[in-house]
Amino acid sequence: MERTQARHEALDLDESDLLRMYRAMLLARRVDERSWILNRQGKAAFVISCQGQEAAQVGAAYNMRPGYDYVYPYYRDAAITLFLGQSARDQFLSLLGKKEDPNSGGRQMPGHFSSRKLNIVTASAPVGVQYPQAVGSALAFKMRGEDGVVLVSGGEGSTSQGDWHEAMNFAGLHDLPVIFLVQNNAYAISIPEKLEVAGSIASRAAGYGFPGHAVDGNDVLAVYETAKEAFERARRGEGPTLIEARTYRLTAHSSDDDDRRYREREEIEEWRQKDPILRFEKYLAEVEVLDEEKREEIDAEIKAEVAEASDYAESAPYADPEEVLERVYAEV
Amino acid sequence: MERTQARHEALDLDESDLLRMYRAMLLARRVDERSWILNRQGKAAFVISCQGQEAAQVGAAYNMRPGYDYVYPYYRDAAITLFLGQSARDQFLSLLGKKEDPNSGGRQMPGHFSSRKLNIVTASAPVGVQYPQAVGSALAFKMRGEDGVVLVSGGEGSTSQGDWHEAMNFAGLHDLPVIFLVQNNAYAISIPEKLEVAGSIASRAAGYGFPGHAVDGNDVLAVYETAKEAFERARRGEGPTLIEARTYRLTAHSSDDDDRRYREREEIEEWRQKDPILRFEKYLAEVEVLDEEKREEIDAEIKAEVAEASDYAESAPYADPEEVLERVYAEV
Amino acid sequence: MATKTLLQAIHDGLAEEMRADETVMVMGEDVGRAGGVFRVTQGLQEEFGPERALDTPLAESLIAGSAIGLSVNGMRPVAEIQFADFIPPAFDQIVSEAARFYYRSNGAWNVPITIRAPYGVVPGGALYHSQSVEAYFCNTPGLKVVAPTFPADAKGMLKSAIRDPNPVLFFEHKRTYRMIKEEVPDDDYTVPLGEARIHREGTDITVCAYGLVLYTALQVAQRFSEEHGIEVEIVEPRTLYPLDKETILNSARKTGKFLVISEANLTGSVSGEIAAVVAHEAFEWLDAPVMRLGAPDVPAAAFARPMMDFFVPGEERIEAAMLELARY
Amino acid sequence: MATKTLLQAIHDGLAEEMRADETVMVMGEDVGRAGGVFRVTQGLQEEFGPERALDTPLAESLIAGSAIGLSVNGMRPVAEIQFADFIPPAFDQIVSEAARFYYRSNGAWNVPITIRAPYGVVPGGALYHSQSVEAYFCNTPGLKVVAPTFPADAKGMLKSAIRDPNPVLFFEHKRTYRMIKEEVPDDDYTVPLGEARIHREGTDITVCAYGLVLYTALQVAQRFSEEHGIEVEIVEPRTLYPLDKETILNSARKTGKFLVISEANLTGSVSGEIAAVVAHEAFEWLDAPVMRLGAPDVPAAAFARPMMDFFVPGEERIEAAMLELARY
Ligand SMILES: Cc1ncc(C[n+]2csc(CCOP(=O)(O)OP(=O)(O)O)c2C)c(N)n1
Ligand SMILES: Cc1ncc(C[n+]2csc(CCOP(=O)(O)OP(=O)(O)O)c2C)c(N)n1
Ligand SMILES: [Mg+2]
Ligand SMILES: [Mg+2]
Repeated sequence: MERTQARHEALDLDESDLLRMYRAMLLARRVDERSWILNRQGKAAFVISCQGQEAAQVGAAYNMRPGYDYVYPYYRDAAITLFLGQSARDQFLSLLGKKEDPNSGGRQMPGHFSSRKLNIVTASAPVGVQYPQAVGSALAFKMRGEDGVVLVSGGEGSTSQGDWHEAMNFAGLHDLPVIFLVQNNAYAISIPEKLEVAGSIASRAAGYGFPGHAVDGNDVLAVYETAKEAFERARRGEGPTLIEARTYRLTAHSSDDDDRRYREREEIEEWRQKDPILRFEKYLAEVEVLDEEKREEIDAEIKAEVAEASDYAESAPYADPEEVLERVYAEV
Repeated sequence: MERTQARHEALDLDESDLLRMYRAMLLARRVDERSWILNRQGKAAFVISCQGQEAAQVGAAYNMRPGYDYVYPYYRDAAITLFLGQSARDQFLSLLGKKEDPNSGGRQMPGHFSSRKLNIVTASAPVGVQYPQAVGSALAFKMRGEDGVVLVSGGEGSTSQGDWHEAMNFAGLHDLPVIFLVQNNAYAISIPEKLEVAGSIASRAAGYGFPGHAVDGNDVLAVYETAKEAFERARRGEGPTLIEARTYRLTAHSSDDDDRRYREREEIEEWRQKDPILRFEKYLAEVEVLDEEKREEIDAEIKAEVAEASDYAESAPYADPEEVLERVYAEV
Repeated sequence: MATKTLLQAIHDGLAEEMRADETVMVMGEDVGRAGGVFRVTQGLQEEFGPERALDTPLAESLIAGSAIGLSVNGMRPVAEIQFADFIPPAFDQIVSEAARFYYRSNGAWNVPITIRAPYGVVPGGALYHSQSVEAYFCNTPGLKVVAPTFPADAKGMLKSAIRDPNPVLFFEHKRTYRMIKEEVPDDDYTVPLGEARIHREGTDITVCAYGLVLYTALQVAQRFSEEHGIEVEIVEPRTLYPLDKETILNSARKTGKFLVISEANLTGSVSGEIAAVVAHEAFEWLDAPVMRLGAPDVPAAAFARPMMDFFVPGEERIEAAMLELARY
Repeated sequence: MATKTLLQAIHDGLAEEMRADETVMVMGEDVGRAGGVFRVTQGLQEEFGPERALDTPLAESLIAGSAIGLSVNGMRPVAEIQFADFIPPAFDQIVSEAARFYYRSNGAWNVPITIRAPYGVVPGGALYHSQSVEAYFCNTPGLKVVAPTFPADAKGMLKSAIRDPNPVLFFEHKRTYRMIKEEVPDDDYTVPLGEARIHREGTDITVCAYGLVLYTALQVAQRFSEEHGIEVEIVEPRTLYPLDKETILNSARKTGKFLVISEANLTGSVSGEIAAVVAHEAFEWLDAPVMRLGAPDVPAAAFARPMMDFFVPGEERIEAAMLELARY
């Protein structure tokens, strides 16, 4: 009897792809966990987590050509930026606001990613502003006849902003090569989905004349599959796609938030069972890509990398305070 | 054999209803035509027309209880405000910016309607701002347990603004008693629908979880029927409705616009054949509510009213220039 | 009377107005169930229900715009913008709409809303949780812009704002929420909008300031009296637009030396207007140039603490400016 | 050289830059097929096609935001806001985003966009087609705000703006589009941003102004010389943010009497900042208080012509202010 084709094989992914995905997800998780420790130790003023959303992020980003396609990430997208080529060191340098922070030289909060080399466009805090910018970058690709794609990401809360709609409309009008990745993690700080999203996000794409997909955001292969189709469609010049990755925020909104004020512990526990990393590990074990030994080996490697990176960042210097005055205007 | 029920009978409209509708439409048209004459005579600095959209406006407004329900009109909604109780005089006083202008005392451009008594909320020029305001007023009705309904109106161009989306979402979230009347007249100044609206407007309502209807905006009974359902739904506390009334702007955007730059004369001619007033007259003749004699009688009455109103406004005084300084703040 | 923080005083002002008038409501992101990210609205949803303490979607234009619509249909909403840095999406609804309903309708429609916004640099806040955005709104007739610093004023002025028939922007310096405490009267009192306050009489120089820098300036002034015998008069505008010119000018004319401090980027800040008014209308009394102190002209405070501290006009810089003026 | 209106000069500047650099494009409402509501972009779509002369939906935040995104992916967009009055929906994208990309990314990402906006009172324009909104943007480091008055300057500064690596807001007084004409060089020249211009040397008073009121002030100044023997020095900032303080201060120090005029509502306008700078840095040279003239503090110009005329600082008011200062 023929062996049934595994899900990843149907997607043209081989073992090394799976392990790259897994490593990116786990690295993001471990960096995040370490960040909370630094926060509890009083060393990191602020943490904002990707925990629970690693599958949605890696599944989508895996389709990108780093440094060619553009990405407009939001503050939880550490797994995207790590996958594209930022390092654990970069994350901690940013977390601690050190001079070498590649995102901003210590100017911005952690999670406000930027890399000119990787085409990670500088992100900010105002929720939703990235969408009109992203469609602009997509239009530039189209005007030049290039097959570049723009991935723009946000939480479900960000879809409440007018900017989201204006960008969706523009993308639909000009069949722009842009993918809207909405990571629906069920809350915008304390506001539950039912108080922020009327109808459903995925279903809105139809009103703009392009496809919208709701996908299990905790299943990295499912997200990869949907995103793959979207990237291919965009590269073929057929236009935008909206992906609503349904997932869950496993931590409080940030280190400044106390989520006991607005959600039940049981709900979190339920979702912990659906942790995208555990789930992917299970799949990897099933398809015999990962056994416990190998898993531990990878984890140990990553933990060492994280520890080194964290130490490095801790002992790295701050920028000179007077640097505040520099780089307000680009030189003519 | 039984006589087939006429369309208006099926809608519970009697002859006097039909004539009220007709009068409102015709009055709006005649006021508008006279406005252009005043403009050509150099007496009116600015005209913005409702021509072509009278059916959409009267069909919707006919469901309102003036002074109880709220309306947020846009600048072409003269037929709505005339139907609700503004007079031809009011329109010309506003057109000429006279002191007695009930909308603004000569402060605003014509078409920026306002009446506290009629619950016509003061309108402005920035396109789209009315939508969030309208849903706020609808929420107030809901909070007090009243069955008031808010009608908010705009062109299809206004749906490109973020404010439209934010309001649609909020209306859907709280099942607010609000009706979004989008008068799709095919252009936003020079921009044709295909460069402003991706997908379709009516179909977007589904994404917010409430009904959206595309209706022939030149058929007053069709609009009335759709709006009736929407008003009843709102009064029953079941929530919002989006109505896209598909129609056509028969004049240039305004007296400042030269539409030969961007649309063909033939297109306008085609739509002149579908003039909502001619069409309604035909229906009224068919159902024997209006013969030519009666039509002429009504038109003569209206023309006399318009002439009187226009003369009155012409000889009415301007506000004292120093009034500019008054009523910046309401008194504590 | 009890000692209260700025945060408590604002909370109490809201709660009392909601109890007294059932048309008063609060609305904004996370203000309901969670009680606000700073906990200003804590307990209000329990007491007044989910509509009168309304959790809104993440949409500032909607928040301001729907508050307008609520207000013209009988309600008195107090909308919260979670951080002043996030007020720009609501800019159109505030400056083009709320501020103009009354004027453009020739007095028919007024907009009794209050919009609260926490502003100012706070550790860890960085570029987008630190700004002093008040100048954006101080060129807009029809709007009132207030920024009280002390708890008792804040509570009294919040009540005035809520009862005012006009739109009022109410700025609260978030770093002082728990830092500044004072006795706050228990009874139902109001503090009028539009009136500056003299915190300290003095004869040598006038310092005009609000928010955290006012708090700092008051401490410096105390020391100046003891250490240098310099008597500093301190004026707090409290309302930034329209200004209480008279109180400000009286002080300027009395001391002849005027310094205005704010935490905003200096150029284009509200202190430009204040300085211009003083320079014009107290010219004959001035013994020194009107001086200004503010943050440097860079986008906003940085995240890393040393850079943040460099950005904020702190005790040293305030002291230096005051000395320079006194010795002019 | 040929005589050109302000409108033609701006049109030519755009067309020339688009010819010279294929990354330059124009975008906005009605700028393509129709050539702009004022016809500034007429003919550009015929010459450069529907993408490089792009008709956008009615969405100002999208216009500014997508211009940002175009600019970081290789383009140099010139976005038009149809009337300056409609810039508020784009406020967030301009002040929070465009102005800060460079700073917040520590110099990695810059935003070379130009945003053109016709401003100023025009007959029939009323509350929402008349505003002078420049002060909203002059507290925002990272942004450049320019408002040239004369055709040759406008063309040269527009080219500088397009070539500038930073976001530039470019204000054009719409009532002067066809009113102000002058010789405009044909060759490819630029006029630098950030430099004020002395239009007229004088010894008695300085008048600082831009836009229509500058045009009026120049005429009054000419008459003053003939009728009263008063020599007025006239300075045009041209760039409103950051200011060319040096040129302004040199003039203030030379004449000792300074008047700044703008068409905006006086309180909170850019003239506050200019007056504050002069009052501070030219204090020792001043023989009179720094004076300001602007529109009254009411929302904006009214529709009815008599009210509109009352609102605008016209010849009479300008003349009176100049005389008052000269005779001080
Ligand atoms: C314009 C704006 N308003 C408010 C905030 C404060 N804020 C930061 S994150 C957030 C919730 C975002 O929710 P969502 O988009 O679902 O993303 P999530 O944090 O859940 O991943 C809010 C309200 C902000 N950053 N920007
Ligand atoms: C925010 C804003 N941007 C631009 C304008 C200029 N403008 C006035 S009407 C209009 C077109 C509106 O089109 P639509 O909404 O379809 O209404 P229509 O005039 O076709 O009835 C434009 C661009 C404006 N008034 N407000
Ligand atoms: Mg979320
Ligand atoms: Mg239209």
